Amino acid sequence: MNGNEIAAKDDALFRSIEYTGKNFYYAVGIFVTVIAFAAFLYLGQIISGLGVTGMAQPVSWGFYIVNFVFFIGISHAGTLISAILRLSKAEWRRPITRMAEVITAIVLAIGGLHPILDLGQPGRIWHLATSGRLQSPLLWDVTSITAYFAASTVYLFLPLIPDIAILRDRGTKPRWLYQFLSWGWQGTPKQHKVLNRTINILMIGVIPIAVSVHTVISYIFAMTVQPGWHSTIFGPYFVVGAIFSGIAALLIVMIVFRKVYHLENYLKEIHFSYLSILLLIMSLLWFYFTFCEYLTTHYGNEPDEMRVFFYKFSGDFAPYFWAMILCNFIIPVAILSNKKTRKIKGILFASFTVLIGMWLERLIIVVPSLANPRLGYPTGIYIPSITEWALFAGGIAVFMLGFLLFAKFFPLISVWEIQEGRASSIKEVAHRLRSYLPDELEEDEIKKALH
Amino acid sequence: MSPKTIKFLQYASIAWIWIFVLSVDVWIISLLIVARRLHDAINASVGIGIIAIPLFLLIATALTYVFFGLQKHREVDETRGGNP
Amino acid sequence: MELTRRDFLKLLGVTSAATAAGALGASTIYSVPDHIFNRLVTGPRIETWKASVCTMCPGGCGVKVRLIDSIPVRVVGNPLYPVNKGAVCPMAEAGVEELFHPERIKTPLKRAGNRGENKWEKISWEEALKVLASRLETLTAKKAGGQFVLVTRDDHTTELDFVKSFMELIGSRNLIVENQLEFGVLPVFLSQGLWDAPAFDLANADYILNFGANVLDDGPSPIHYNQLYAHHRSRSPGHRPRIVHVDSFMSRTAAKSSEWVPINPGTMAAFALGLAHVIIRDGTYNKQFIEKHAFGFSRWKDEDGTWHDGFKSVALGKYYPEKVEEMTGVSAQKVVQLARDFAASKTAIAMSGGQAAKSTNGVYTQWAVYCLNALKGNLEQPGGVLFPKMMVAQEREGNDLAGLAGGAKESWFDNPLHARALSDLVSALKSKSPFEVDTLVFHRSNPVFDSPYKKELSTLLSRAPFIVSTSSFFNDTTVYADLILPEPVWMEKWDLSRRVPGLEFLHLGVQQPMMEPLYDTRQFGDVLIQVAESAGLEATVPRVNAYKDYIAGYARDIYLSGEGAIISKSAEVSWIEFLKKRGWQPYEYSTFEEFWKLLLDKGGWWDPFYPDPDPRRIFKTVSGKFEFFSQTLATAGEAIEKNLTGAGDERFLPHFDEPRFDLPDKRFPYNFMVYQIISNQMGRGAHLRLLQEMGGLISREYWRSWIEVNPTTAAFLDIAEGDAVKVTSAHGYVIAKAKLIPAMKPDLILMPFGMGQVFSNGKSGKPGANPLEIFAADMDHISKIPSWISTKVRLDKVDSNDVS
Amino acid sequence: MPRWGMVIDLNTCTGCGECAAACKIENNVAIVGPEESDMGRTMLWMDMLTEYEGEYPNVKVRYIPRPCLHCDEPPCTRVCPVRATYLNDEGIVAQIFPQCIGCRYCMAACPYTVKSFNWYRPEWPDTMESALNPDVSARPAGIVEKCTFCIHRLQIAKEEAAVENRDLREGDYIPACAESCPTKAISFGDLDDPDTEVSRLRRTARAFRLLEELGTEPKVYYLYEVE
Repeated sequence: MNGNEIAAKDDALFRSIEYTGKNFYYAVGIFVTVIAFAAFLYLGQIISGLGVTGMAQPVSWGFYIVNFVFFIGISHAGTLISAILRLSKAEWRRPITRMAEVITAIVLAIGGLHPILDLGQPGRIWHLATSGRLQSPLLWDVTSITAYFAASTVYLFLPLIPDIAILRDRGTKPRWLYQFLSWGWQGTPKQHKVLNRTINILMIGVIPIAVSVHTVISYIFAMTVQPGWHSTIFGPYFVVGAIFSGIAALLIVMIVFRKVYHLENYLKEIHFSYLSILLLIMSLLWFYFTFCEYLTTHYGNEPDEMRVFFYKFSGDFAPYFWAMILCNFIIPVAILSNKKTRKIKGILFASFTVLIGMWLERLIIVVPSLANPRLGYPTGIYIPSITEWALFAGGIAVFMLGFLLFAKFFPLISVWEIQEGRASSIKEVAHRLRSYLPDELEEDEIKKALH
Repeated sequence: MSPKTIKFLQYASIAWIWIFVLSVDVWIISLLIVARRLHDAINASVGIGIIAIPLFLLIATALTYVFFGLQKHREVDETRGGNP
Repeated sequence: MELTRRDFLKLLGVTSAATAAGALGASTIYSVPDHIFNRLVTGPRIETWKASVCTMCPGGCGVKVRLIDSIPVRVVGNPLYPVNKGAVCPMAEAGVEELFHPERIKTPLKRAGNRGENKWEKISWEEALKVLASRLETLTAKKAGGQFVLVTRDDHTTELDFVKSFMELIGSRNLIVENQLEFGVLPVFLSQGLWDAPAFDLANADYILNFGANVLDDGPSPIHYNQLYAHHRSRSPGHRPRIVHVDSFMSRTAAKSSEWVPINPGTMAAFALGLAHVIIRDGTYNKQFIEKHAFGFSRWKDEDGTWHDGFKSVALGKYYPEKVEEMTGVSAQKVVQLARDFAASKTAIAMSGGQAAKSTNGVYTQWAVYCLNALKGNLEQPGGVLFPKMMVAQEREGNDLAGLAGGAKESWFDNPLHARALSDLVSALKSKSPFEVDTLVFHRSNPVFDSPYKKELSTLLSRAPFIVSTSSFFNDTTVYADLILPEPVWMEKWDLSRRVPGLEFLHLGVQQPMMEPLYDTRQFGDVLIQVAESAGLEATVPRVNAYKDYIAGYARDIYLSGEGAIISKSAEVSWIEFLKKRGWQPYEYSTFEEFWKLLLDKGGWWDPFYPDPDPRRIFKTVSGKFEFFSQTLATAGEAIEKNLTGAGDERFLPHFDEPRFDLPDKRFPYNFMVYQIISNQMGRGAHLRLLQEMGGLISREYWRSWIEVNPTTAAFLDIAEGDAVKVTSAHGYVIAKAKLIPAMKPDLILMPFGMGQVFSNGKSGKPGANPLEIFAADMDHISKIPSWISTKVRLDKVDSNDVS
Repeated sequence: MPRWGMVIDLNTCTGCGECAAACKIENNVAIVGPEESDMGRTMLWMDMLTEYEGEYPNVKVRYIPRPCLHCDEPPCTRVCPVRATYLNDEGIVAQIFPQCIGCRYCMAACPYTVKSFNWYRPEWPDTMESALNPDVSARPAGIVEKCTFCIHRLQIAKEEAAVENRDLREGDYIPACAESCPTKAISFGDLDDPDTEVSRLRRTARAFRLLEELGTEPKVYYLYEVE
């Protein structure tokens, strides 16, 4: 089979690669400007010190750590979801997995670099290499994020190989890139077997890594004895929150690029509906964890814990706290549990509120505990500076730019998996269904029903 | 770019991945030594080492396996799949 | 959470970049002349130590300074020095910072613009002195030396003696020593005819009643008192003296006392007399002392046969406990209890200070408190009131070592009732009475900042003929000066610290320069000598060419007297006594030169021996006794008498006069008081960054003023911790952050003093607010000590943008 | 090996703040300006905790000087990723300034909030750096610092003892705060030697430690105030 023939049907998926519109350059221009501005302010921070931020004593961690946790959380969108969907053989995964994996790889790189922004002496980062200490949760993070980054990049790359080969075969430029990256893929059955086998292994391997990443990030906080942080449910709580925000980010990206690249044929309402139900479930789960976390604190009534508790519930952070509850629970549940509102627009709105809510949640975890130290010190204040805002915007811009560039070079929807779906999924599903059911049904009957 | 160069680059990238993975592992091992020297909580360090070291090796192995698997199972005719 | 506009801007990051390197924050800390810098860089880094005395506050602490290549790097306490026994307070720690302060005035300056414009022109010392000398010459030529007016503070150094001599020489009695009547001088004068501050033997007392003297934070010598209080508290309860602190707010001193008795402002006299009432009624006073040494306790008949009231009848008359409760807000039960505790203790002391002195009824209040000591009969008793000897040199008549004094037999400066006060300067500038002002010199004095007359003074000074300031830094008063003759800072000066009031032993500390003056500055003593010379006053044969020679002469007197000893490691009194009895000294010295060298090396001399009790020494009254009924006051003359409160004989007896408050008005319902902080006493540390920070150590309001409010009052006014509040009096307002402090009377608003002052030539801002801005300028008309408690205020919540 | 510790007698401490001032000067701790102070960036290795108990008129004020508590189980050293802070053999939680990367994890982990961070480069002009206490290095921007029990004084004391060929004696090594305390409220010495003043004092019934329930085992003891 010729690559061109194979892909002819899915031309829409290659449009973004083979055609570059003005808007692309505008978008790149905007993102680069934002990034340059952030880089400029970061340079200022390096030169004059972390004083340019709003951090102080006792609130010695601010936006950088908040965003670190937030971005890493979003990165769970991807590989984890795609792995779970693949593992559960959910057929509707086919147009989704690629985007999810891309989000992971890009956001993880951004998130992983955030602690460096936070360093007072970034030039001494090599001390981690020469004399790092594995007993520090920060090193656990470094290790697990590196592992997750490596694994998810590989996990993005491997299913990309057949698509790269298609691009190579279509003669898309730059040819050398696709030749180089396609690794000699020719789509032979044996090659398929090799690739699928490896993907399956990685798929299983990447799930525990992903879980571990956000668990150890929560450990940064949970391993201290500080009120509001020292909690055993922090690990799963963070993981749930991460998946939650990850799905929301995935949904937003899907909706945006569906619109931009006219992928309505591939990303149908049903995909959004399924994913948004997953989001709804995560919302409920998130609320359950939040409830557990705060109820135990409140019932325990330990004075230092209560100071943090009331700081969130009725103190300075109450607006953020209740906004978080609104954004993470009330709005998504209200929108997503109703079939009428569970449409693209509603889902987009809910996803945005979830992203905001989850960011607030990270803020609410990091700052109030620091702001209310033990021993009756006065409550700390934290007002982020322009540098911190700019670097936050810069982080988002890097993500957007990264995604845009990826879309410029690679298909955002796994072409070969779509084709594979077309070719074999009905048969496969029919086969699977037959094995679920108590009665011996004819495969043809099922096929008919499926159509 | 000639197929030869590309081939070379592909091998080089595989080599680079191994260098990366091995250096991460060497790093972790060196940190284990540091931990021992500093009397740090050795169990935490060993725990991380036990998981992380094979993990990175696994990732590199998977990539290598795919690469060589694809090379091996190519159809003989180079022109058919490649350059139209 | 409430976001103010400023917060919002900050949120947007608009202001943060600008504030990051704000005006004061990023200013240079040290300014080091090149030659010093070169020495620092190339020097062999040899460490030496030099002894000196810190005069940041009048406390007179002996210090040792660590020098690297003869450049000071650190100040620590002199362990041999008896006043502070090796410790210093944060103010001394900031000495190096002051020395190298970039905003020091480096040369004499002449006013260039209009007054208040703060424009200056450098001039040479010769020119500057010529200006001053020619004015002086004109004045002395027309016998109007009195128009040369000098305002200063007593830092308990011999410089004041020298200045007095100078003033006598030029024939001016208009020397205003701002703090000379503090530390309980007047009651002693009224009852004993002695101008001396009482020294309380707190170390040996069993029961201490402290009326408002915040001795741990405020003068006369905070470190000494911190050590005394701590010494008591180091003993187990039951074996330590009971210290009862009476004040309207819980100062640090009150916090470290056994008990704090909150009292209505300005009513301490009533409280003291209430105690006297109970003690007299119980008959538990020292009858022996009263019989033998007291005058005017009971009714008495004068030479004309007229009967006069005594203390007893006054106290018994209207100061019964229930009445006292009404006046003071202290329960009658407490009055009785404290009176009985006081009377029952083996040794007990009643001392006063703070608001007891600085109120409109200050003299009678201090006096009423002081009389409790007489009821106890503890004068010259261990654990009682002591009157250490005078310095030998002070005792010598005319003090002709100064030469300048010209042997004036009768000093103008020996009657505290006739001492000039700042209020006299105000009225002199206003109405040329009681004296005219031609040349006005401010030395160690900054009344535009630290007196309640600051507003009046600032208008009056802009009209005064000629003003000289000797400040080492720009301040609120230099703004009005015509001439600034900058003094070196204490680390570059020669001086002798002597006899800090309140201490029970004699001591002398040498302040010696740590290094040659960094800048073109001259000591005031030297300036006076040079001015006198060029004004042609050498007719009186000044025997000293420099102030240093004067203090050497002073020390020589001490040496010649053979008394006391150079401070030494084994400074135990008993050890020195042991040596003395055998005619030895802890150190060998056979000539004055050796003595002087040793004195410089060790840093001080002291004489711990208290003379044998002698009523003739301490009762210099007409009756030769302790006068409850002050005949000194009764014969003081019309000018004094017209200021006395009370009716008939009551005027000459301690009594309670209702305190005057500014505008007893519903609009201003709260009393307003200020207090001192040890690291910024009288605001004399405000120009130093270390002390700006230390000032907030307890309140956590660094570089800021704050306003203390009782939580009950705050709740009533809906004020929360950290809110910006505005204190308004009839005279203005100040704004600062509120701090809710339960340790104060609910109807009181409290502010720390010392902030909100100018200390640079307009280049940097002035952190904090000066509570004196809103003070009612009232005073006790007898002592002319300004009242610091007469202001009534209201409190409002305001927008936080205005906080200074 | 001695185990250095401190006992602060709250009875005799009058809250004068000299310990804090002496500490700042001794250790060249930067003094930030008013704007920075307003942001909460004041650097105090020795801080003062002030507590008001009760309501008017029955109020008690407590002044509690707070150095680094030099825990035997320090939560800060455990989390440091680069061993810029560690518990040394003599029980001092030391800071290695050139090692610190400025992640501030130790600040977040310290339950006593004793650590300060150099948000900007301390403003000591180059010219005056040599006139600062030459025994303590000035810190650059971006690193964490805190009370070191004046460890430089230990070095000096040891050197002096070595020159004189003898062991360290009690009183040879005293931090600046203890040395300068006007009321001698701060005692310092070897907690493992039963004969030292600190050992004697910490065995008294009045001794307590801050947040003892956290199991951090601080080596700074306090003596309750008694009336």
